[in-house]
Amino acid sequence: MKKVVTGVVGNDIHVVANRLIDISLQARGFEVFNLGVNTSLEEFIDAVVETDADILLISSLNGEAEGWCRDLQFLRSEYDLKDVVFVIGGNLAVGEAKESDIIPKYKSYGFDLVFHQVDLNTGLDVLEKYMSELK
Amino acid sequence: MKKVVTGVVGNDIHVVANRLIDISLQARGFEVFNLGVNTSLEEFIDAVVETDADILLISSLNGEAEGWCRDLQFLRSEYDLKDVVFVIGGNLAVGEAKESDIIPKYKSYGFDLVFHQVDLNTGLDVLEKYMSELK
Amino acid sequence: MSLLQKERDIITRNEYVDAFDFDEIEAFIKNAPKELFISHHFKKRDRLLVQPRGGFPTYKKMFELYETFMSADIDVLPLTIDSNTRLNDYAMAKKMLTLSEENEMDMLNGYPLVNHGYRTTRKMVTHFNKPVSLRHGTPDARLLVETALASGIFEIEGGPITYMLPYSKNFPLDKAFLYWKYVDKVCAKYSTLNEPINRESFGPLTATLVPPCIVIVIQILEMLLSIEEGVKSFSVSFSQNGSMMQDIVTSNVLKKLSRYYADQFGGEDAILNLVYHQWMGAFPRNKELSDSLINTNTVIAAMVRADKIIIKTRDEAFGIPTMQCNAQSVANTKYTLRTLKGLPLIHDEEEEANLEAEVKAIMDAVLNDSADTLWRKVFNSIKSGVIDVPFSPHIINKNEVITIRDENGNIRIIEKGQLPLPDKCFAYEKSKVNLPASKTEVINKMIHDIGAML
Amino acid sequence: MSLLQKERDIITRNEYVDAFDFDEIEAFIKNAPKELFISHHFKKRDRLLVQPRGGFPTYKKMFELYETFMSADIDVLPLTIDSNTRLNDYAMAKKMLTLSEENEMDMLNGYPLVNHGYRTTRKMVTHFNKPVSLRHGTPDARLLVETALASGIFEIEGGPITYMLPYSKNFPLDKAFLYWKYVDKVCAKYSTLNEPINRESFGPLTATLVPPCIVIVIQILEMLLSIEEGVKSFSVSFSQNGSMMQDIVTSNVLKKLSRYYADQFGGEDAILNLVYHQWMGAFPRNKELSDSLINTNTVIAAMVRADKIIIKTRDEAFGIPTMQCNAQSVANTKYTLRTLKGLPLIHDEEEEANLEAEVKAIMDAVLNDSADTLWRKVFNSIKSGVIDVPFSPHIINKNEVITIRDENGNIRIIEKGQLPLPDKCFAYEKSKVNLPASKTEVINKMIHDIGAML
Ligand code: B12
Ligand code: B12
Repeated sequence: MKKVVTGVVGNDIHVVANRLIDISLQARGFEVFNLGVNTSLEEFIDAVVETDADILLISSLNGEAEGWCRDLQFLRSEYDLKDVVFVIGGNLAVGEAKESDIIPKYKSYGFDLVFHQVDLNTGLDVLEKYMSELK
Repeated sequence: MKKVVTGVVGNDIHVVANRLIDISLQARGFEVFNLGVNTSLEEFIDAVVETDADILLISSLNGEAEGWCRDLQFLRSEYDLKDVVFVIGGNLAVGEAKESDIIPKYKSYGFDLVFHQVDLNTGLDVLEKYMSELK
Repeated sequence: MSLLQKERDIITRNEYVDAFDFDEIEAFIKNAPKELFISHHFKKRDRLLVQPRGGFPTYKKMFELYETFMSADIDVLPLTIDSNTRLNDYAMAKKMLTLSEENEMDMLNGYPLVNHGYRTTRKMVTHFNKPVSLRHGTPDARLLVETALASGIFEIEGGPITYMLPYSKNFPLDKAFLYWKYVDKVCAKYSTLNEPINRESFGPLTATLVPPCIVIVIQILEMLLSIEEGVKSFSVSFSQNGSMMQDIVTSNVLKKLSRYYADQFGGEDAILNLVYHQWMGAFPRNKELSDSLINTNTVIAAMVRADKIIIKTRDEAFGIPTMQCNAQSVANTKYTLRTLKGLPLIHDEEEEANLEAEVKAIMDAVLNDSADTLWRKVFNSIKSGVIDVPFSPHIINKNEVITIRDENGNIRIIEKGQLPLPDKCFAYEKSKVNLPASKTEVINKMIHDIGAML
Repeated sequence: MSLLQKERDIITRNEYVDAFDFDEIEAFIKNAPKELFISHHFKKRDRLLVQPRGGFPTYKKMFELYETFMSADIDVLPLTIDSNTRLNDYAMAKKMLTLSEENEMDMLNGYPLVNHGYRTTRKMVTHFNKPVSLRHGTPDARLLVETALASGIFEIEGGPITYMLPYSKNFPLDKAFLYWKYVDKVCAKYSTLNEPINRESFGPLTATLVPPCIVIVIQILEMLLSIEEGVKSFSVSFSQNGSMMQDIVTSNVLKKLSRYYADQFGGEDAILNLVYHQWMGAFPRNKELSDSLINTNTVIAAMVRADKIIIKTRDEAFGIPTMQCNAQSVANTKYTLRTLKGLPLIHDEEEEANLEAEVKAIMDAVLNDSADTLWRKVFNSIKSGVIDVPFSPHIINKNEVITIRDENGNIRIIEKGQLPLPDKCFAYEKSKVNLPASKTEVINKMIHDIGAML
């Protein structure tokens, strides 16, 4: 059973998607550690280390993710988390933005999969496919 | 007192503007001969000749004026109506159209003043100015 | 050969028309899919049907328009006829159609159905397999309606009053009654073959300060004239008044009294439907505001529990709408109807009682006219001003009734002309408004009220 | 020096803030033009006031936004605060403000008012001379509100419940009550100088299937807490439920009971206003449909006779709206309100009786709690689940109440958790829905119902 740490990053309290993600991941057979809303990047990394998770799945809805995720690359190497899959999804910019601008930016911050304004189930399908291809 | 023949050209039965035009022209001191809606170009010309009018003021609202006014140039010369001022206004094309396309077209048909989607009073102000400059 | 059939043969023989094959047409209607009959859809009454307006001169553009509508999940396709065909000027229609085809530029404000003919048009109608509604404004619609029915268009709008008084200057009114009798007869005849052909009256009239009592009386009379000829499915209609309450009151009274009079006049088995027209007066010259107006009307249509709504577009003030704009309007309307839930049922006892009394008084006057047939009674009533439509361009219309809006947007009668309104009702109407002192003030108020949505 | 003033001195001394000059601020408020006070505009009650949402990080862009709004004839300007300031993270707000200023790119979802300070912000507020409303979502809003009032912002939204349960994960609830007591005290104090400062509660809460009884109870309680501190002008609010009837019923009961409880608790002289929020849940990812939804909400706001409407934009599903889009929304709303006339007054006796009974039962339970002060009673009630907000992210919230929609779009309670609903009321709620058989089906229905407007 794959382990997923999830939650909403930064000073963001949009919880509805977070609840649905929890339900969907469980329904897909993942073991879920849900940190809820308003979670800092450090808290996420701590939880990944502690639970020995396979996936870190971050949500951001209020547009402010960028300010919170710029240090991921650094933390990722510091904690030697090469094998953990890093995923982010939700609404990843203030104002209306294009996927083509958003995806490369967040990939450069160290995310493996980036879903800007992508429906949850579509995103989780991609994630599962990605995980099965890793093996 | 200047005489005006007015009405709505062609198979067009939009009458509301026609009633207002009648009222406004009278209020501005014109003597008005209102032929009402659904009037052919020939009927207009006949009325102009009969009343010895100074102005022929045609309305068209339903978009089909063009099909009815192409022969004005011909009638104008045939009846020798050089001194009559020919005016048309309303909604002068089927579908949305630009003044810059409409005005030259109707001028080429023989109209002196062309008002596409112009408010009645604005148009009548221009007409009065035009009349006073003619003298 | 029956007299009617003889007349039909004459009517359908015309230099602009290919010969009608009546046997083939009858067989076609008999076997036509139920989907084409709006009466079939009305029976289910599971939702408010959405119908736009729309007609382009060429077959090609008309076909494209229908394709665009289909992608917006439309309920009823419109076929709007051009102005020349409406006034039986097939020569002008033909000339302008040719110019439109040659220059890829629209020289007509609708589809010249007679010139296109039923053989061509039927292909389009059956291809899309949706009910099509004929929208015109034709005093003498005999040939047009024959062509429509033969094309598979099974809803026919109009009537001798509603397609005369707003749509013509001097077409003889008595003839209009006889010609529409013909239309009703043919519709009734075809109604026995398959699902009924639906007839619809045009409640908006001139769309310019027409008071509800006049609208309702005319709706009921056209319904009775159709029922008299055997029509079994009929839609009464009205358009936004400018006061939500007046819309609700109009709907309640119209529903109640049309059923009442239908039952009185042998139409117990007729199915009656209610159609709501979005604002039919002058639209704002701002497309965003027009969208707002359109949506407000959708909400009201749902509140008055109409069976069908006929919609406008954001291009209304500018000209015949583009296809995309028209389809967008359909999609917006369907969205609002899908998400709008929990509508209250509303009544206003006082207003409804007053309106009902007005309608009944006018109806009494019409029905008590000394003429021997219903259509002659109606004819006399229009001539004498017992029925009087504000802003009608028609010479026979009395044009004595004057209306303005009260502060809640309700249209109120301040000059009753020859309308046989009970004193109590007229006093009620006048009590609602501050009567302007001078004629000029009345005119200014009227101009202001015509522009209520600008 | 009073205790309050001592606290104020401490609160306003902060590394991100320039020293407060309280004397100068008092003089400014005393002499401020009445135009700036929304309470002054409410008094006239001559129209429904229109207020959008909006906040940009930089002063420059904020100023431009206001300019754009002014051209749309706005009634109330919003000042929406960014997420970091809301959670007192001024360091992050400062960092992101600097980045936004340097890169001409918005890194914050609102205006970081504390970092900008009152001296700067007041220039903008007085320049436009329109009432400004502070929109945030801040459990500890003491410094923020001091800054707002000193800037000339005389309407303060929020409260210890409505700005906690939807807006925070683990901010201590007892502290929130004390901090909002501070806010109310300061507002009450300034209210004696000129027109009253208006306080407004945030009825939408999580905007996710919150039943009206919970909304109303929380509205009344925050009103009472403010009145207790001397606030004289207060707005209760709610957002579109998804059923027009439920909106009307909510409005009727909320108006009636807020007045009732205010009078009971020494607030006879308090002026109460009703605010309606356009749909606060997930918007469709289609701008045309969003326009339709927005307009439908405007119609409903007028029908429920709100005093102010807070509007959305067609960009809602996409991100912080552009200025033009936001101003267009204001213009559309004002158009609809201007042309929409003749609104019926609607009641539903049965629904209103039921809702009133629910609210009174919960209010009784809160007021009968054994604690000595009102805020402690409320605190205990939240902890025990007597007040329970669906989808609250806050750890103290019970999260036991489960709601779904009935077929008319009404939100109904199917699991009451610890809510002290009378049996009759709970039976009524459940009688309206077909209870899904399994937990999975309930979840699927909930997901479907959250997306009611998609
Ligand atoms: C009310 C109305 C009707 C009523 C008319 C009742 C009547 N008998 O008068 C009814 C419902 C019957 C009707 C029927 C039709 N209508 Co109509 N109607 C309208 C509507 C909604 C308002 C017109 C109105 O009364 N405005 C109020 C008056 C006061 O304003 P106005 O007419 O615009 O006139 C102003 C100016 O144009 C100006 N003006 C007019 N003449 C002149 C002359 C001069 C010299 C000057 C300076 C100014 C001037 O002064 C007026 C005041 O400012 C308009 C759309 C709109 N504007 O919102 C469509 C509209 C005019 N109709 C239209 C059409 C096509 C028709 C129909 C053919 C049906 C159809 N296909 O949709 C039939 C016409 C049949 C026929 N034989 O002509 C189209 C015209 C299309 C185009 N130009 O591309 C319009 C624009 C709607 C649309 N977008 O499709 N209509
Ligand atoms: C409800 C709501 C609120 C509620 C939240 C209640 C709560 N505690 O949850 C309230 C009213 C409290 C609120 C507050 C605020 N909100 Co808000 N809110 C919304 C709204 C209307 C709906 C969100 C929602 O619940 N949707 C339903 C869920 C199921 O969908 P979702 O969140 O979109 O998630 C879906 C996808 O994104 C995806 N997804 C999410 N995460 C992930 C992860 C992965 C890996 C994948 C594959 C997919 C995925 O799955 C979900 C299902 O498909 C949205 C606008 C909208 N979408 O219509 C704004 C919105 C998200 N809010 C916004 C903002 C800015 C705020 C505020 C800052 C106030 C403000 N300035 O307007 C505050 C936030 C304060 C804070 N500290 O964060 C902005 C964000 C702006 C931006 N990105 O540019 C939005 C977009 C509105 C707007 N256009 O301005 N909000």
